[in-house]
Amino acid sequence: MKFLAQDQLQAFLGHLAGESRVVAPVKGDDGVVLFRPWSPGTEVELDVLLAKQSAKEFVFRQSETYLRYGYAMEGEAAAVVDDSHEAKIAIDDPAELRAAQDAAVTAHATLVAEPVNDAPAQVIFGLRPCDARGFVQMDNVFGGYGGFYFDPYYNAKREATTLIAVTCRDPRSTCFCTTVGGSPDGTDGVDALLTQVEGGYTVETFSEKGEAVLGFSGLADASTAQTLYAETVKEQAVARVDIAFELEGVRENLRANIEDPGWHELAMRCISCGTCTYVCPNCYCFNITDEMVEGQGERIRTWDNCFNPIYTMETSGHNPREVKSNRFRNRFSHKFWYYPEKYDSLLCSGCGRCITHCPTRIDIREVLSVMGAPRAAAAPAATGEEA
Amino acid sequence: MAQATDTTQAAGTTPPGAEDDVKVVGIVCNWCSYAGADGAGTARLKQEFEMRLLRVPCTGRIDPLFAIKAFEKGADGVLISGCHPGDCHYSEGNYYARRKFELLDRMLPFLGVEPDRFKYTWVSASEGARWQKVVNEFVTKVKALGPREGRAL
Amino acid sequence: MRIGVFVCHCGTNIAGTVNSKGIAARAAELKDVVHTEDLIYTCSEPGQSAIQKAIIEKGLTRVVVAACSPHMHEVTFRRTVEGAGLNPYLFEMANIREHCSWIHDDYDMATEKAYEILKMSVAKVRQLEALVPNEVSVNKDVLVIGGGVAGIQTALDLADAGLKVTIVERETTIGGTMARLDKTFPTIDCSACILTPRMVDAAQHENIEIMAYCEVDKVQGYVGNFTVDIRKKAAMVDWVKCIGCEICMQKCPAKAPDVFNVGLAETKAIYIPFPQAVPKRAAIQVEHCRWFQQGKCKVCERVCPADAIDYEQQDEYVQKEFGAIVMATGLDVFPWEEYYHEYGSGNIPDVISGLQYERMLNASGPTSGHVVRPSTQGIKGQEPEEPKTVVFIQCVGSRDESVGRPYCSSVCCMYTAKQAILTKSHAGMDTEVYVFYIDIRATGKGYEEFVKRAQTEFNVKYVRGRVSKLYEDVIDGSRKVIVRGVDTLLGKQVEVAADLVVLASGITAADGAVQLAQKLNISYDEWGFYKESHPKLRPVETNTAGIFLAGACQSPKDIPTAVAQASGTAAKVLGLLSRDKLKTSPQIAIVEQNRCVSCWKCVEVCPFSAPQKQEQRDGTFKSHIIETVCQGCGICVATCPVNCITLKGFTTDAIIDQIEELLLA
Amino acid sequence: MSDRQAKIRELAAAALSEGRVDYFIGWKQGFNPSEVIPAFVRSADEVDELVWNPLAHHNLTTFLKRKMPDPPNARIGVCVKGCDSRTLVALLQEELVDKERIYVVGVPCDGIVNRRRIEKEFPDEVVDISFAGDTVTAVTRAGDSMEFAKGDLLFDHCNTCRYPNPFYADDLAADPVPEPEDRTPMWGSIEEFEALSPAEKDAKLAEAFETCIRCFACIHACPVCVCWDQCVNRSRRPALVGQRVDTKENLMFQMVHMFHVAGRCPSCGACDRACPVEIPLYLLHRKMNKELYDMLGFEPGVSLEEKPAFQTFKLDDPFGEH
Repeated sequence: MKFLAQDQLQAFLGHLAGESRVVAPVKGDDGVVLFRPWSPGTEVELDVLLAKQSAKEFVFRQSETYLRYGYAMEGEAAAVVDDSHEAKIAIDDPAELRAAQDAAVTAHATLVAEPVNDAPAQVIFGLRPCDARGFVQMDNVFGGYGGFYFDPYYNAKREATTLIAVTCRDPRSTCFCTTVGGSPDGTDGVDALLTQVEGGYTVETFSEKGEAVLGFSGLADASTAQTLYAETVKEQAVARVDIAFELEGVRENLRANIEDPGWHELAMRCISCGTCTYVCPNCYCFNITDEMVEGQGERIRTWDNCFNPIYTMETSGHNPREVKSNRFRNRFSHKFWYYPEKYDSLLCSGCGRCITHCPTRIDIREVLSVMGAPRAAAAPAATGEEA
Repeated sequence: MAQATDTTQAAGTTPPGAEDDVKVVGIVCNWCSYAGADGAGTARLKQEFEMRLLRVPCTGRIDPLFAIKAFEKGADGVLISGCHPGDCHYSEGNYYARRKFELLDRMLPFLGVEPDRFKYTWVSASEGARWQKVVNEFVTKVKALGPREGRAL
Repeated sequence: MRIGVFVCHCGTNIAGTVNSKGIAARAAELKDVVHTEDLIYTCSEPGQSAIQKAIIEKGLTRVVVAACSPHMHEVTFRRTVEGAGLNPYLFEMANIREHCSWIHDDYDMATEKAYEILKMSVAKVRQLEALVPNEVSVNKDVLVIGGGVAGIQTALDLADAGLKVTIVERETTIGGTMARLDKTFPTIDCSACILTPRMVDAAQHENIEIMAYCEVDKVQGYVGNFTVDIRKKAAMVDWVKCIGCEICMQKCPAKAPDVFNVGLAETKAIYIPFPQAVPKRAAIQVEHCRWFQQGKCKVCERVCPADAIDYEQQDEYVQKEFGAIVMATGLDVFPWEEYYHEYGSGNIPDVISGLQYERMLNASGPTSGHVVRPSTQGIKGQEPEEPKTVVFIQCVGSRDESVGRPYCSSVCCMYTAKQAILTKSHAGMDTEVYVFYIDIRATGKGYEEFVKRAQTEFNVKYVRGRVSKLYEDVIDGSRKVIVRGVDTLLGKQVEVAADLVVLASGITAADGAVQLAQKLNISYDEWGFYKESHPKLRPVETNTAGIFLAGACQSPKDIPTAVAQASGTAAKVLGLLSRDKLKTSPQIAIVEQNRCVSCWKCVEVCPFSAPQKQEQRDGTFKSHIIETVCQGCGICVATCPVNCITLKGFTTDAIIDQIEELLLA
Repeated sequence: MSDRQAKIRELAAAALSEGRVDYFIGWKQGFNPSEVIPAFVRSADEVDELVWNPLAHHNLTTFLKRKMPDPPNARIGVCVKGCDSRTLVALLQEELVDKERIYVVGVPCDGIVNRRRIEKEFPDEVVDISFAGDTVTAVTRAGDSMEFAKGDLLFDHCNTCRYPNPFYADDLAADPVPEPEDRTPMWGSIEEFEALSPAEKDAKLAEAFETCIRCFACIHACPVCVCWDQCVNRSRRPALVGQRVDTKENLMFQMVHMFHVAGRCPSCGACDRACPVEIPLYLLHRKMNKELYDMLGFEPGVSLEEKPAFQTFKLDDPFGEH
């Protein structure tokens, strides 16, 4: 175990910045802490436990151009002539006309498409174990798990990314990582873990990427005292995180309660915005759009979310989840039922951001302790056209 | 009129690609201002080069967001012109427009767009000379401000 | 999508400043453009057939013509592409003449701009969709606003052709300005002798209804289907009973200024403007009536044999439906008193306007046709004096920037010549007659000869020059008006001591013309004359379909021109109403109902009440726009927050694409 | 305060037990005891969860707008503060809410506390906020506590509030609080921004909107923003707003919201409070209302009779060339 003195932190980041882009939690003028590209001299904010947004954005971009294309007109188009015209505009036979037309116009649009996939090496510093675990859970979706789809865009960035996490010395009341199998000092997906101790941080590594950071000369070997201190910090942290609900049986219960009117009750104060999914470290739904002007275009992948009223809108105009409570139900069922069934892993790392950022403080723990538990025989759901 | 002839001196003298090369969008109603611009053309009233006109039936058709969109996409100036109040071909369109564009006119500076980059005015079909004056004065002001590279809006 | 681009040279109008050939060639690189061509005169027969040829042979599905203003030739080219089997609304025009070649000198810059304008049009044409016009049924009745000679002529032509016509006249009688004239040039035949029979014809015509002493209050609807509210002004006389016997007028003790005689004489509070009035009905000028002002009198009520007086009468409103409206609101005389202080501002009694002199010359006028000096009128025991020296001053309120009237009133030269001649015949050949003029405009048939006669046969002295000052002075005991001016031909000051000075006061738009135009949504120029749709090609139409122009309401005209135009207008109206159904523009708004959120903003803002709340199968209500009522202004489109209303031909996407195309780096 | 809370519970209980409403919307304590969140009560015996205190910032009229009621034809009881009532009035003006189906309890208000101002004072999490007179005491999880003067914590629109009593209510939860004699609006904190140069303003906006995540919280939390699933911000036809998430498009996205609520938005600040990345949306809407007032002397949502500013006009509107 290594030790990084507090006064070496900037130098350490500077070292990392030598090889790659460094992303770290930084407090803006408005006092909002967000993961932002770090530049030397920038203060890193590690006291505020969770940055407003997860670090997801730096691997699974909110808006990513992954294809540029252009149309060019080729062939004989222009018939630039002078003013003399004898008009003979009588071609009766359609076939003959068609032929005449094709003969006359060889002009055609040719499409040139070029994929875009920039994946510079980057270090995400100062994220929390739950954030790191979020990536691991999301990896299943894009990483070809069980022979499913392998996404070159996500993976290129994922592979080029080193995650240096910091132990949650002081978890919040909204933290519930331990409930979903994580921990304030969790190492899932973590390449290197810093733990705050007297005068600095202990540094542990868990992967080659992690070891790479040990190249920094300012690192000392951690003293026994420091090591022990770190252990205590971790134990205390784990102790401070409450078990929010009984995970056992949640999947089955969700299935059983699918038509339960309780979903309507819980969804009442939901305003169906996308905040919870966008701050979530592993909500991964996306949308694809073309943006084109005068034959030049980009194909863009942007985050989408299951609370978007037209999330499941079909071209026919039919929307199977037009009702707000259905969309509401989807998010939790997906994280704790559908997803686990397909990938044998939860889609929640217990960071609690969805709770603290929800405009009406909808609480995933409440939802799961109610709908994830056995319910009295499901009464017919209050049918409503609300969406 | 006097002013019009003054500003005419400068009209169309900027070489293309000069650093004060600006893009100005004009959205005008079909019945008054577009016809007024036609009148100016017929009378060969020389005008600043940068104005590009978009024809709509009525200023009432113009969503303030068109102007904002234009700025967002890099326009350096936006001019809206229609029939004088009371003369709207559809009787009321320019009254609604007047409110919308007055608000826009007051909001744009708050959004970081210099006041001289936006103007809404009235030019009738018979006011070719006025059209020339409006265009030349407006474009000249926008040129003085220069292009708005790197602006969010 | 196969777009064809055609770039016009318009001779040198465009090609002189813009490289038409060049931008036609460049246009080939634009997406979907499969054919480009430059043409010397695109609107010419060869030009149009070139377009049709290309459409057919190259299977074009969209056409852009870069040429003049769409106001000039959009209709032309729509027909052209339709002729080749393409929907006329899959066509777009790029205005590179009025908006480019004519307003720039720099060849390269103008060419660059023209290409950008063209690109914007191509961007728009990509967004266009095939549109099919609607048909609406047509009301065949016609409203003529104004009962002057032009209105009467139009009305009679239309009525003779079998259409029902309503003439709305704001005075108590039709006849207009012409009814006040004595003789007409160049024939010197009696104005009344020509006009009054026509007035009677109109009154007696089975297809004509004359609504005198009425005003148009409100106009709604659209071509073929106008709804007009008409205000019948209270005459305080029941016109059904009134027989026009004039007894009330003779007995009425209250004097009132005689508007018909331009204040040269006085009439009574209850009056009939002139003996040949049509309809011949009396009306009370409330502001001069003793009963209304002092609450006693009622003489007219007592003497009226028909018991027609009704002091309680109120304005009435009637609503009528028309298919077309003809504006024939005529003219007013320029109020020279307000502007020409150097001419005494109307305080010199012996300085009068042309129209006043016209009344003076008229046998049924205030002086029974005797030419007199107003300053000598109404003096006890003294006959009014006949002027020995009469001076006419031209262009008073015409061709005079200093009073904001740069235009020529077009009739003054001629009526002055006429009045000069009549002066000799009324006051004797020995009368000295001078005419101060700038130029003589005698362009009509027999006009020049007429002026020559005045100069030679009648020895009227024409002095070329402006009169700088008029003032009264006493010369050897007799009161004169000193006319001081300059003879620009001799280049010296001239002064004439005149007994009477007649100002050829110019023509201005009728009082209230602008307010009326605003009720009908037609455009007018800065002097209040109504604007024709096109100065050469559509001289009697306005920009508002179904509303036409006749006579001096459009611009100053003499009688022959006004009457000729009135008949032309009648022909246009007949052309319009010869159809039972009218095609209306398909460029209107339509609601995509599955996106409508029922916020009803469109219903709130539409000036024509085209959007309606329409019940859906599920019992909810969504906005629905009535096609034939929608005028295509797009106010609702700009107001609809979800943008679920589309204005065909001017879609939001089309506008945005044009903006983006233009701003494309 | 507690008397208002008691009265709210009493009125809610009555409405529910008499079957006048299907459910009643008020405020209740959140999972974190220092937070107050919207409460939906369906029976009289649940009314005790309803609370009233200066943390009740949510504008509950949002839950009346299109697509929110569940079931859609539900008869709803709702609590409104003075500012909330203005958005309700705006909704009623346009018949976007059925007057017949709502029961409104007005809560005279003496200012709402901006919790974010407290949180900014601690790195640690605030778990309790208590009120004693004008003193506000905040306690963190670690047990640190700090006292504030309530006046320092109020929302900007509370500091400048001219209408503390509801405009529209069927019943009041307390006697009206004293209202200022002078109803001339005050515009609070926008002058500072107004003073910046165009470039500076643009830079500030860029900085703020760079962080926007287009989550639609501002739009969905807005009581007068009713398009919901059809919002043109989601639309690709017309494509008024690009789907690319970048500063420019994010700003455009917000412009759509702003201009679509222009003349109907009384700047209640719901959008600002809902924004997870704390973009100062309130600033924009406040400025818009200032200009509307200067233009037309118009204040949204203060009279049921008046029309929203942009759905009407006057021939002699006192601006523009003539």
